[in-house]
Amino acid sequence: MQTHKAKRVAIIIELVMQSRLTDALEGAGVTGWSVLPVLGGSGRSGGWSREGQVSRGTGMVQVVCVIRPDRLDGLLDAAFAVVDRHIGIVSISDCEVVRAERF
Amino acid sequence: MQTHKAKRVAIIIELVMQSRLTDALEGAGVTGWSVLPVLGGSGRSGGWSREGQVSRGTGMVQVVCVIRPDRLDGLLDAAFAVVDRHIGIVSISDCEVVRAERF
Amino acid sequence: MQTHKAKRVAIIIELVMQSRLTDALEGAGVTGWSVLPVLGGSGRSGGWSREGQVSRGTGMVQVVCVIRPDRLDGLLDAAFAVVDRHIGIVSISDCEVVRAERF
Amino acid sequence: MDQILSLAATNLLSPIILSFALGVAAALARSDLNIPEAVAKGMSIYLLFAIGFKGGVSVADHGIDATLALSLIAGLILSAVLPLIAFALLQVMSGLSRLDAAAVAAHYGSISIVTFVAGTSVLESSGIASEGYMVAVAAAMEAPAILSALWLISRGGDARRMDKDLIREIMLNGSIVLLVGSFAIGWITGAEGLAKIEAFIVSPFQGVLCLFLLDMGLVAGRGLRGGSGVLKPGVLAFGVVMPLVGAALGLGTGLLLGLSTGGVALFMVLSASASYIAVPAAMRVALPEANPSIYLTLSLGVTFPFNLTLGLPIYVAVASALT
Amino acid sequence: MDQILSLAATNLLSPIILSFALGVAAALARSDLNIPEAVAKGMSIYLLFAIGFKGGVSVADHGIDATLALSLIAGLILSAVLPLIAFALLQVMSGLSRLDAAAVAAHYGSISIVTFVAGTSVLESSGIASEGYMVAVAAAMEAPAILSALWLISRGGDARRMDKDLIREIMLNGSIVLLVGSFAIGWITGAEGLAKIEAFIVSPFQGVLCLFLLDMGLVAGRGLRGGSGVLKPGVLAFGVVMPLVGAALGLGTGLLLGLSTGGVALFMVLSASASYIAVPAAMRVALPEANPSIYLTLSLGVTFPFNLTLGLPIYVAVASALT
Amino acid sequence: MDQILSLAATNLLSPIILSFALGVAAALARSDLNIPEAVAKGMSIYLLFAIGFKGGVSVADHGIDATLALSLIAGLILSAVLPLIAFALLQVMSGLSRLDAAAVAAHYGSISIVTFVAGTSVLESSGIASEGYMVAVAAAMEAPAILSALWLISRGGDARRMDKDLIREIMLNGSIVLLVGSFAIGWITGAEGLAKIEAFIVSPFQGVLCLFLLDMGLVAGRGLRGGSGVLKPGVLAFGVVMPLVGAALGLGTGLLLGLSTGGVALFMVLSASASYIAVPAAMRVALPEANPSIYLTLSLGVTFPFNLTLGLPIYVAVASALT
Ligand SMILES: Nc1ncnc2c1ncn2[C@@H]1O[C@H](COP(=O)(O)O)[C@@H](O)[C@H]1O
Ligand SMILES: Nc1ncnc2c1ncn2[C@@H]1O[C@H](COP(=O)(O)O)[C@@H](O)[C@H]1O
Ligand SMILES: Nc1ncnc2c1ncn2[C@@H]1O[C@H](COP(=O)(O)O)[C@@H](O)[C@H]1O
Ligand code: NA
Ligand code: NA
Ligand code: NA
Repeated sequence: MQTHKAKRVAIIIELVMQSRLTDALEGAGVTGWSVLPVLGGSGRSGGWSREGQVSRGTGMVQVVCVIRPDRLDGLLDAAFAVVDRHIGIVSISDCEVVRAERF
Repeated sequence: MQTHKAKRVAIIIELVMQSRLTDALEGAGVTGWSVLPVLGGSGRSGGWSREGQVSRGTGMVQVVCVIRPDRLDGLLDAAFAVVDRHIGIVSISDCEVVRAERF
Repeated sequence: MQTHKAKRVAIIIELVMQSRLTDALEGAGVTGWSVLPVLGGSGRSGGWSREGQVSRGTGMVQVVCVIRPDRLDGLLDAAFAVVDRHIGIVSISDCEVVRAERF
Repeated sequence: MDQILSLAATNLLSPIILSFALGVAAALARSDLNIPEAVAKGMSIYLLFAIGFKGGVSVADHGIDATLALSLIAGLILSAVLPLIAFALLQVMSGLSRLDAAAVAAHYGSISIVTFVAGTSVLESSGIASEGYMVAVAAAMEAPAILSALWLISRGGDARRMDKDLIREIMLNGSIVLLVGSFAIGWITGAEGLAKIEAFIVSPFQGVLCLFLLDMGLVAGRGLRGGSGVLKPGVLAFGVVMPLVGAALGLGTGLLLGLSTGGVALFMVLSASASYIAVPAAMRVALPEANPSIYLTLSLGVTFPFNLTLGLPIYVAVASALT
Repeated sequence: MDQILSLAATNLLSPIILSFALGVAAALARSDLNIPEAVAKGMSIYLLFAIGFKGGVSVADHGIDATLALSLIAGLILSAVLPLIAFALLQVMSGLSRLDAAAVAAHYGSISIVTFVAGTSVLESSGIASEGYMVAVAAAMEAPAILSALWLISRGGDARRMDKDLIREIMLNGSIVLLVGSFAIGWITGAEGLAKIEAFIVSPFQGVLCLFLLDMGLVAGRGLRGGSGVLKPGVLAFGVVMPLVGAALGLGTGLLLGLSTGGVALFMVLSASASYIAVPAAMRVALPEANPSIYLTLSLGVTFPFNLTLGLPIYVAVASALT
Repeated sequence: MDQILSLAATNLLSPIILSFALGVAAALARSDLNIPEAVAKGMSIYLLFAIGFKGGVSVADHGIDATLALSLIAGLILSAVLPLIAFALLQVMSGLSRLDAAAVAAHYGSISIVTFVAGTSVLESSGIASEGYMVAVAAAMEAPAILSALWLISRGGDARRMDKDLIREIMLNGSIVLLVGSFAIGWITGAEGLAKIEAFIVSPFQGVLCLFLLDMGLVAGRGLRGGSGVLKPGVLAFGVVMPLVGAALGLGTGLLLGLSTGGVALFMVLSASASYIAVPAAMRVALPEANPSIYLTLSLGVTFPFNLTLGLPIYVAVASALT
């Protein structure tokens, strides 16, 4: 099956920032993304967990975008304008997609 | 630690298609997969979100399979027979696994 | 944007083992990880699903760590001490991260 | 007319309708008010269980009506026929493609159980009795419309295999099974069974319905905000005209069957209402190319609120006048 | 015998058993009916809180029985001893490996709180009183069986470290803490406290139990569908014989302690029932190689339905006959 | 003093406080007892809906008090002023950075609706009436404090843009919308509306509050376990002193307005309580550099339990003595 090279960007970010991030992505012309739940984790700012979380609703989510390699820089710039001062992690990996018209 | 090359296929697909997809995977001899929830997203067919979704139950899920590289084509063929006319995205990336007997 | 090479380790493991795994990771000096829910799946030990699961609470989760490449072996050793006798899958892939100070 | 207006006023100012309106308003104002999916699903399970159980108990109490079987058959036929009418109407009124029109048509042949529940609650507050087995009729009307719609498509040359899995999924979808199952349990255990769980399924019912409709309002409002762009005037008009057409057919059927005032009204409600749970799921499997925004926004954003606010009092008043 | 049959009939036709049956049937027919995990967990928290609280209030009302402490100790011993019997029985009746047999045995020493709740509800509808502190006995019987099972394994040469974490997890698992905690709250606040929350924990109780058993039926049915392959006839038989053996021991204990009819019946119910929440979780940590399909299917798919339908009336009738 | 002690004793031994204590104890003992997030959110929606609705009904019953508008304005001002006092106090008592101090201050200007609910429930069991519109005052006091805190920061040279999105999020956050909306529904439908849903929103209220406080206890306990390290003695002391300062201001305001005993007590409760839902979310957006462990642990782990156990009886007793 024919595949096309792509980049997969995974951004773990606070729930309160989700709509700001996806708005920024849309502003940068990114049209495809998915949001996955995150149950808990640990990082420089300490650990947290949805269960037994001090304040419900301040959890984190993972926003995943699969994009054409040439759009990566635009996406990262847009994303960083939003997430810069916030906790979380941005990772990028290579992948291939099958239906190129899909993204 | 000794690792083995593998492929990680991530298929985001509508919930209503999940059992059809995993049945097809099983039919193609794929024995290992996991299903992860997806909270919302956006694509060619517009945006959606589990919260405030017009119809509960028509959300999406992500089916992840880690397989031996030589099984990739069989998996993709089986998956595409199911997802072809449906919305979603299929991405493939390289990975390594530690317990080869596990998959 | 400047990026740094990293490894992304994804460990699917039973919920009951989660805290033991993350304790072991912390013991091995891994400070960043996230836990994602898994809804169901299939493997050598058969299929399972959170819905209609025989016993609630014995589902699985996915623990994801993005780490510096040189820390990979330490992480894998620590993780395997915990997951060795348990069901699940460990996969490793290459990625890049943007804020190196973050992990 | 006076009766309709006064019924409409009472209805519009009831806690359940106001809760729905609150939800719509909150969604349109983009508030983050939001009922967790699991809780919303839990409430719908509660409502289905309660309404089915009470229907069964009422059949146990009043005995089987001679018209029970006839009503079920009439329901099956109505559900199968309504999509054909809806499809014809859509081809006249809207510029929708055959595929989209068929998908929309399927929704209007099937039913909305929450509209049914709201209907019984309007009847109750007006002190009008109805046949307990109307719950079973509701269950019977859930599925046939889907088959009709698929037949419409295949007639257009675009054959769709109804695979075995899909048929099972449609026939045994959760709400049908729960409704029929709890109806059977109510029937078997009767008044004695009801006495045991009355404090759970009767007393708090209206209150749960309020919160449930708050959620429906949120969902409908968000659907309207996102999907309003896809609804051209012709399609929009269909969302108000079709329930009235359906209600007229339901009225005729109810009168023919010789049902009580409440039974006739509920037949109208069922025929007028459009599905937004079972049918959309089936359409995503069988007609994935049909645009969900159209049928969901129409069914949940237009027809559901119309029935809830204006439709119900009209149907009840008309049924009262003609029986 | 007559009494057993009539009790069994009443029991089988109660809304709660029929709800369970509906769930099993829906699952076997592969309906997608499904109660969200969060809602099911919410209901189990409700049931535990209510049953614990009411137990505590009843102790506050009737005062501490001289046999309270003895009953607790008896419960602890029973829970520790039952796995040994179960293990021996399994080695005779089934071809299970030592590991699997020990894991299964742990389940039968521990208890199922829902079976206990259903038991109290059968007692109530038969108008039979019981000691309020039986709730505390239930909590006491949750954990010891796990230790016995691990001891059985280590005796076989396969030493298992009971790490501190696991012991804490077992002793402080959510259901024990909630049961004991709400028991204490009920005891402290007494009838006055009950009056404040009666409309929440007493009146709707039976109804919530129906929905909860519907979910249990769904889960048991799905377990049976998936796991029935692993149960050989000998293992299956064990799932019915062991509860009777357990009940006999519970009967002896209850009579020895001089409990009331209800207390004896509940001791039988506890001994007869098998865990499917706390023990499986502990087994996944301590004996990951044991096959969960075996112990879960057996406990939830065989023993739980058996106790719920036939077991409960038998235990109540026998207890009534002998006290 | 005697009255305070006896009120405190009654309060401390009520099911709701004991449930909270159970939750804290379970969390500190690291039990895995845990209420699903969706269920906890469902309960909080229930509580907000019920308290808002009942407030609206009471306004419909007793008519609009001349002081309604004044109370709302007073609430707005109090909420805007309290953070300034809190900020000053923090700079004297604690070594917190300006940023952290401002974030903490925002929490103490805003309110905790659960503390308010617990307060009404203490009033009820003491048979003290209060103005129904205090619910609306509670809603009015949710947001202004956030603006004050951001102003404090920007005054320090670190300008923060309050983007339009954030203002909308704050003003239309779910709990404000639900509280105000259900208040309006209660007002419109009045006693007649209440009669329809009384069995849902009145009778089981105390029981739901117990389970909700159990969850709050679990969350507070876990917060204390994780976040206790960050609270230096000065900060800790602030968590107990500030509610008393707030209550004093609330007392003055209530007396000035000429409210009833219950109204004055509730004004004290609102001023004394600290937010842990709306404000933290706003702080994460607007002041992401402020440490959430500090403000969450302080608000939920220190001030909330203090108000719940000792604060409420003190405020009620003082209000009773002075009105
Ligand atoms: N290296 C990492 N791997 C996976 N998840 C991470 C990592 N670092 C941070 N996270 C996630 O991001 C959250 C905030 O991280 P931080 O900004 O480092 O406090 C953590 O609680 C984790 O959920
Ligand atoms: N490029 C992408 N990256 C991540 N998720 C995507 C992407 N494209 C589509 N999706 C997901 O798949 C769903 C359907 O996409 P589509 O078929 O493009 O309408 C979207 O709502 C997203 O959840
Ligand atoms: N190859 C795989 N790809 C994705 N998930 C897997 C794979 N193998 C196992 N899993 C997950 O791990 C669980 C246990 O696997 P196993 O240890 O093979 O029984 C499965 O139920 C899946 O959720
Ligand atoms: Na219809
Ligand atoms: Na037992
Ligand atoms: Na305050």
